[in-house]
Amino acid sequence: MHYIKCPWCGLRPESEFQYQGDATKKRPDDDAPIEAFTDYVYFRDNPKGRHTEFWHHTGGCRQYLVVERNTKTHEIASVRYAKPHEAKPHEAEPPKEGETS
Amino acid sequence: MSAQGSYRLGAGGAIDRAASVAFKFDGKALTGCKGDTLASALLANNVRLIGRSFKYHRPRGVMALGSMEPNGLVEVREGARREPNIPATTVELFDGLVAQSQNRFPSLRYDLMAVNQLASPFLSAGFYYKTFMWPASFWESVYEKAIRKAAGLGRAAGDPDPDGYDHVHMHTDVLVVGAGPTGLSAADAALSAGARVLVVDENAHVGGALAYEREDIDGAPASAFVDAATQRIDSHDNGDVLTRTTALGVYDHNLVVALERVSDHELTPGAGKPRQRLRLIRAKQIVLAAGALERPLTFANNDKPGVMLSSAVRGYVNRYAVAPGRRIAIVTTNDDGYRTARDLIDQNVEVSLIADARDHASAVSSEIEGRGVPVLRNTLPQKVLGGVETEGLALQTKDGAPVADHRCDTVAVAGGFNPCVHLTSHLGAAPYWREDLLAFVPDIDDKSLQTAGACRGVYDTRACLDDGAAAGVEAARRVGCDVVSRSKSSTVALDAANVFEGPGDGKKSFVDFQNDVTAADVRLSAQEGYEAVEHLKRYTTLGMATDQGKTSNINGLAVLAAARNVPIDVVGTTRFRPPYTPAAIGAYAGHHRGKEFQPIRRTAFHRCHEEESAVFVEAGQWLRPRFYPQGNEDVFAALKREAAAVRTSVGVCDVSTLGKIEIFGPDAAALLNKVYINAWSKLAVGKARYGVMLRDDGYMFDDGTTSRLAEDHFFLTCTTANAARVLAHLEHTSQVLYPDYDVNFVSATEQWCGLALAGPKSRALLADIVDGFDVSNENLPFMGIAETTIGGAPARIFRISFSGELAYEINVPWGWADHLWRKLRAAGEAYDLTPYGSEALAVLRIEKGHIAGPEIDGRTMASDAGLGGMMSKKKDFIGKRMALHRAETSGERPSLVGVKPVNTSERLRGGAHLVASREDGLKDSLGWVSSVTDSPNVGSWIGLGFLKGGMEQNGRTIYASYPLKDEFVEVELCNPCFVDPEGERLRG
Amino acid sequence: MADTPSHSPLSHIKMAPAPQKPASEAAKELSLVDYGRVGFLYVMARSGQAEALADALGFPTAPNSTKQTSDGVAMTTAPGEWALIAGAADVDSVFASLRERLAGLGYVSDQSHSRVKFRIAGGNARALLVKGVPIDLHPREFGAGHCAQTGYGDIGVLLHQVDDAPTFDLFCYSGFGETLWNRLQHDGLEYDVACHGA
Amino acid sequence: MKYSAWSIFKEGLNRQRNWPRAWRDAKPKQSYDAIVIGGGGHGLATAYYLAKNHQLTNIAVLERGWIGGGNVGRNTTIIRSNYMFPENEYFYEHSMKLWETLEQELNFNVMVSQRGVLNLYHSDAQRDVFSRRGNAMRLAGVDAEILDADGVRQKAPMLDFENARFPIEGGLFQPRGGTVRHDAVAWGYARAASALGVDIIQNCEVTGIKIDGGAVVGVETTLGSIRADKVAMAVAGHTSEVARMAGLDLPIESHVLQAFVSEGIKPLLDTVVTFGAGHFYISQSDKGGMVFGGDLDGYNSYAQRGNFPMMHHVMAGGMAIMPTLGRLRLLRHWGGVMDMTMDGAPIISKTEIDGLYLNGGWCYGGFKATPASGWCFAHTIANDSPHELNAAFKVDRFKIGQVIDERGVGPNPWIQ
Ligand SMILES: Cc1cc2nc3c(=O)[nH]c(=O)nc-3n(C[C@H](O)[C@H](O)[C@H](O)COP(=O)(O)OP(=O)(O)OC[C@H]3O[C@@H](n4cnc5c(N)ncnc54)[C@H](O)[C@@H]3O)c2cc1C
Ligand SMILES: NC(=O)c1ccc[n+]([C@@H]2O[C@H](COP(=O)([O-])OP(=O)(O)OC[C@H]3O[C@@H](n4cnc5c(N)ncnc54)[C@H](O)[C@@H]3O)[C@@H](O)[C@H]2O)c1
Ligand SMILES: Cc1cc2nc3c(=O)[nH]c(=O)nc-3n(C[C@H](O)[C@H](O)[C@H](O)COP(=O)(O)O)c2cc1C
Ligand SMILES: [Zn+2]
Repeated sequence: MHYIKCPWCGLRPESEFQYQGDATKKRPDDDAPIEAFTDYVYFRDNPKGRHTEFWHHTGGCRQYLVVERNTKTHEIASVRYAKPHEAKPHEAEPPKEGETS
Repeated sequence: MSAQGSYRLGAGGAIDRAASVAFKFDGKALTGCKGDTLASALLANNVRLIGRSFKYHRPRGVMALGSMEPNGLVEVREGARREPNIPATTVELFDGLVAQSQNRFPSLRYDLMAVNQLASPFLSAGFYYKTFMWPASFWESVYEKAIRKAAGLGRAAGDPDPDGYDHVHMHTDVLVVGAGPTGLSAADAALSAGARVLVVDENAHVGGALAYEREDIDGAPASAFVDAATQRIDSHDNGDVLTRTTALGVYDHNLVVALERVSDHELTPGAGKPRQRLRLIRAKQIVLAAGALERPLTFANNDKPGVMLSSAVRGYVNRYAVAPGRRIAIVTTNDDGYRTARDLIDQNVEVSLIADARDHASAVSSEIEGRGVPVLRNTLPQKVLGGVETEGLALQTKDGAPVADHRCDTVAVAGGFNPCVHLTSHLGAAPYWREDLLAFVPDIDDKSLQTAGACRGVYDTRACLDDGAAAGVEAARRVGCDVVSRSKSSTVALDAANVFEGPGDGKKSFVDFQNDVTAADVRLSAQEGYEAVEHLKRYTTLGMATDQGKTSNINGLAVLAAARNVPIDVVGTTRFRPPYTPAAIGAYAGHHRGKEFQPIRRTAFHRCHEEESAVFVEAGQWLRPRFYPQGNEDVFAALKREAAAVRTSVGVCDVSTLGKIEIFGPDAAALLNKVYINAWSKLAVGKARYGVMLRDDGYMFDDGTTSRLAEDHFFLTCTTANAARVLAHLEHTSQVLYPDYDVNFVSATEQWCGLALAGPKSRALLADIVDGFDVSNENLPFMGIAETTIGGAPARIFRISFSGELAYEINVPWGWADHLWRKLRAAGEAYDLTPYGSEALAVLRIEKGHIAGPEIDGRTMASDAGLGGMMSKKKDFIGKRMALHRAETSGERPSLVGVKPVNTSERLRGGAHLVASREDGLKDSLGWVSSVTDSPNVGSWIGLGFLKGGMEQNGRTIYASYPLKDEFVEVELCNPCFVDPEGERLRG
Repeated sequence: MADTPSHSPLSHIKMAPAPQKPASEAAKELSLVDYGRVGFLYVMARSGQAEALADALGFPTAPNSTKQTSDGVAMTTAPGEWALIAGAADVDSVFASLRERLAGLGYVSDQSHSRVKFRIAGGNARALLVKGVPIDLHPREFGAGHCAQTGYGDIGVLLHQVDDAPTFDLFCYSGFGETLWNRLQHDGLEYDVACHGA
Repeated sequence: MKYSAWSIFKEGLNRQRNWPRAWRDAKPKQSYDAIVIGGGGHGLATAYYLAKNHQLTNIAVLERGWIGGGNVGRNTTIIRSNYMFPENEYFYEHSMKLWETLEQELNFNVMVSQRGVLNLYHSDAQRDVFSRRGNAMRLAGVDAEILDADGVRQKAPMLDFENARFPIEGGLFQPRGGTVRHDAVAWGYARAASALGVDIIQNCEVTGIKIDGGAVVGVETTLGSIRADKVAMAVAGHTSEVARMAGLDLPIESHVLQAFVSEGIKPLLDTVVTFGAGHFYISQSDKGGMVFGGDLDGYNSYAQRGNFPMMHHVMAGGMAIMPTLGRLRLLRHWGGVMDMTMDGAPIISKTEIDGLYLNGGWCYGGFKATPASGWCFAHTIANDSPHELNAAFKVDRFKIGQVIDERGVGPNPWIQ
């Protein structure tokens, strides 16, 4: 089970989150060519390895988080808010050896 | 001779002889004692034949101790609690236990299906892939039926499981799996270093292998160490030892799922207790101290009742004071056979012979030989002799010289050890072969998982203690405790012969006992090219039984390696998967079953509806009134009466389940502009507007009415089904797409409960209940809103209509629901106020041509639903470009139409296809009918649907084809709005 | 027919209020109490105003923390968002006053009716809670004054540890109130949970 | 050697000495007319039909591990042709027809068991949606029946008709649907293809696709480089990774889907049951194990294992609809990597590179497609143009607004 260290709520199980897919795609401006929209909507890098993706903490603080996760090992390299917040994040202790997130 | 079994020894054991336990096996009443397993009690009673094998129906008995048992499977308990395929070695004996043998007909001793053995030359691995192909239709009707009936061992209970299960979330610094010497030592060390520690062990007892041995630690019996360590850990605030708890699987990020068998050692669970409890353990560090399992040897008839593992024979004698036989021969490749011999002799059980595959003596072998046991070196077992049970043993020297047959009733087999690497492999790591240990050992160098003790090939108890302590200290250090690392024990080469199989063709030499896979099957598999180890497994089913190859895998690999003529490490292992031992599906489901499958959500008016005898229906997790039967009305009568009341007087309907979201902030209107296809900036305070949302790909997502309560405060409503998704969508838009927007949301679905008051008399009724508010058309026009009070209750009143009638939606805070309902019912008497449910609501909205779930099914574009005109050209909104693009490229799309049968007595059905003629096939289908109702207002069935060409075809007749019921109805295409198309009623 | 809102989704179940007991005794047993509706105000800061708002209202800023203020207990629930628990009787006046004080800083929404409060207390309170709550409740990690927006089983709850008895308050959506209550009652059976009205 | 009752009898007496290898153990040649990447069901079927229907025999299947080790070897074995959109329905029905004669075609018993597939519905609205699908099937000449609750009870009496959270109202039943012995499909196609001259090369991973002047010229592999005029990809969950070697950008995400099997028991369930409202489906294998599954775990993944939340959900779904499962024990569970397209429909297509063909995007339903997929892909490769059955499954449909989104959830494969 993935445990994601929400910058607000702390370490929480996957079941509290709703996955929201690839976070590298940016919604094009209204006047961009249609190819930009089809690319945004349908096409995915889908890497085997590090993937930057959204997890929505629906069962907690309801923040969209940007998570860097390895799609092969499921290891999580980093977690941050999608929308930057000025408020203090969760006491960020240095991750101890063996802690995955 | 003991009353608790004729094979019970006079002394010793960890059983409570004073406490007799009565149980039944195959209908026969027997007695064991407290502390027995079903297996030990059966052996004590000289019941050695306890089941029949899978394919050949060969007689089988107990072979092992604990959860590794491949052979001794029985059905336990009765009725709805019956469980198939349970190893008798894992069943703790309790008073009233009922067990039965399985897979036999008519009886265990005389099983007719044993004729399969005669056919065995033709039932070799994979035989079914090569036959049963002719004639084609015979597979399901004849062959498969027979195969299915023959397959499977036990029977499932026919009835729902009556017992409960629950789940518990646990967190710990260090989880230790296995409470043997290694595990206890690891836990002890980690705990003293300051870590939070949890130990789990699958057995009812602690001590692991030591519980079956007569061994000393530091000059005292091992049990003294075990008890003291357990006591130390368990009594510590930060320590816990859980027995009867199996670590089933290791999942990502150090989640270990463990199963505690809370009540399985009792007849029924105690009050308030679950039968089993799943423990979801999130451990920062895991120490696997799971021990090693002894493996058998492969030789003919090695599956007969009476053939047992050497360590098991010893364990039955030591722990249960049961002699597995009267005259026991031992075949061994290492010193373990001699340890067994020693404990047997000490208990005065005859050891008739030891056949050792090694050519040399060892300290313990000399000791045993010195005590008068005949030892044959360089000797391999060839065949077990006997009928149903073991009567003797045929042997050969390693170079093939014959040895005289030996008479015995039991054969103890010691083939070496397989470290319990299973859990290390759940996340994908493969073990590697150690020639010095003749074993696969874990190759895991994980920052959060360590193995220790016998589980990594350290077999000496003293070394296990040290190894455990080192692992415990290391785990504590990794979670931040201030400790000094200790060094791990080194493994010592096993003095063992490199032998896995005895001489012979292997046709009756079983590798996988439970699945009846022989050495010959393995060789055939290799011969036919199924030589990758995973092919071997799938072609022969090796290792696929309930024991998942705990006894069979390595021996199978050895035969395969020999057949392929490669070293065993080239062959490799198959992958272990969770669970470590089979675990009840009910336990995984936990509390979630039956009605509790998903939580039930009730509206504020739930009790009011109950008082009105509503029939409820599920709407997602919500319960909503479906209709309110009067007398013995059925659903059709009730919905017609309810719908008619709305059209003629006034009805009331609970609409609380609609999603409601308060939106605050200066950018609230800008946000709505992004998510809705229509424009919001100019909506006046105090007004409501209908809006449609699209997905990114341009299809319709949701619709609803949103009101402006203040310049920077909106109140959005959305469909019941999409409520959660819409909130997430708004959050996505504001946090991800447009993080600069200054907006806030709060879900208000349960703050406000809502009733729709609909019908020509709704205004009059409303006027009667509001606290002096002017509800005239001028003051509260269509799409107007009012914030007022009703009998003191704060109320928001929205002049909106789903039914097409003059209608209002009244929202009051949840706690005022009863109050509002009663007030309406009292005042409503004068107007014949009728509560209506979701069925009547559907009638009304279909009559009005309002789209709902069946129309907005994720494949509909706004333009398909006749809402294309709402799309603002002036602004950007989500889905805009894709919708416009698709409209250009995807040709003629079906769009919304109304349909009614030409012959008004005919019935329409949702899901019918619209076709031009009876001959038309799927490719010619022009559209479909999405919603239908028997309209009281129109006087016939009517429907909404989607049709290529849409409303341009108004007036044309085509056919609604429903071949599932052989129905073919001529229908006229018409305006989807069947009632008041000009909208005079709702605006009046 | 009283002109006051009903107190709880469980109003139809008649439950006696908890008997008064010496604290030492109460601490030993496990109790589950339905408080029904309490004052529950949801406060949200405008962009960039979270700290100013917290300063102005004396709200806590650290995640998962709570603070007693003159308006009630404020709990942080999300960046720039708080739940403020006030007495049910005061909620209207607190709401009105907050609206004024929040001008330019943020918004407040009265959510008192959307939630119900259940209280779990006594020696086995944690043993009961871990049957549904996935987070670590060990006193090293979660103590008196902590709060967390999480779930009990599938039902979202705002969890607040009130004291070291330990006493925990759970706030859940009203629609799930009855379901959560039944579930807690069921899960507490093995600890002889005593269930009461407030 | 031809497989038959006679050969079994003969070899039984002959101590099984003469059974030959099921497929030749081939080593790669320097060059082939066509190379199929991926020794799964689709790759092997493609090779077989290339040889059988199009007489292309100088071809090889390159498999990075052992054949059948991918999704064909780990799926829940359900076959059906119960689709609603014509693009899907005709294609899957073609597959069903091929299944019905596959044993004779391959001389290998793949145990096609047409025991019926039953989709439960729980409301009138759901019945209408299922009816639309059932009627589509019937209009396409395919078997389908709509059952009420009593009809369902007859097929599966052990379902919960009393206490279910979502009471059973009825079901859509396809009698010809059923199950197939999954591993045997890979082996059967491999054996038949090998007999026609196809090289089946295991432990040979493709690491690069060589392109010259906009046309494919061969592949790089762990066993060296191999020339080929045509290269066809059929690598399922690894489609994005392999296509990337040719610079192709795809509308695909890889997700993990779990499957579960219980201990073997005597016959309990005679049909395939899907409980969509609970995201659960189940059948019983010929060996006696209850084989069941649910939804995707719901995050991008290339790991062949799942996690606990979905596992829990699946078990709960099982208990909600079949409470007699409670005391049955889970024996094993595993995962597979699914190539999820953004509209849920597959791709069998030419690509923008000459001589490079793409078969993928099978989502969680590609096993039942195996024969038709191989058949159509072979046609597309041999003729450099699609068959009418797969014409709609072109890769560029996403760029031109012609998605085939039968599920209607949009480009979010993780939404259930
Ligand atoms: C749990 C589960 C349940 C399912 N249930 C069903 C079901 O009931 N019904 C149904 O119809 N479908 C089902 N499916 C889907 C179905 O299994 C797949 O869609 C289908 O098997 C995919 O086609 P394939 O057999 O060719 O794939 P695979 O068997 O995965 O074949 C692809 C092969 O390509 C190989 N490969 C990858 N990269 C390379 C490389 N670089 N070089 C060489 N070789 C490579 C892989 O090793 C693999 O062997 C299920 C899938 C799963 C995982
Ligand atoms: N003489 C030999 O050559 C030899 C070989 C092997 C072991 N041994 C002896 O065995 C002992 C080994 O000690 P140890 O502590 O390493 O192992 P152990 O076998 O004593 O203890 C391991 C324990 O873990 C339990 N277990 C295994 N998997 C589990 C799971 N998934 N969940 C819960 N419990 C699980 C087992 O049932 C067992 O109780 C020593 O006393 C050693 O001398 C000796
Ligand atoms: C239909 C089907 C039935 C299965 N039955 C069994 C079984 O009876 N015993 C078993 O151990 N595994 C069974 N498996 C699972 C396989 O052992 C294996 O886990 C699966 O094919 C995935 O491979 P992997 O675990 O090696 O990755 C079955 C798999 C499928 C697809
Ligand atoms: Zn959070």
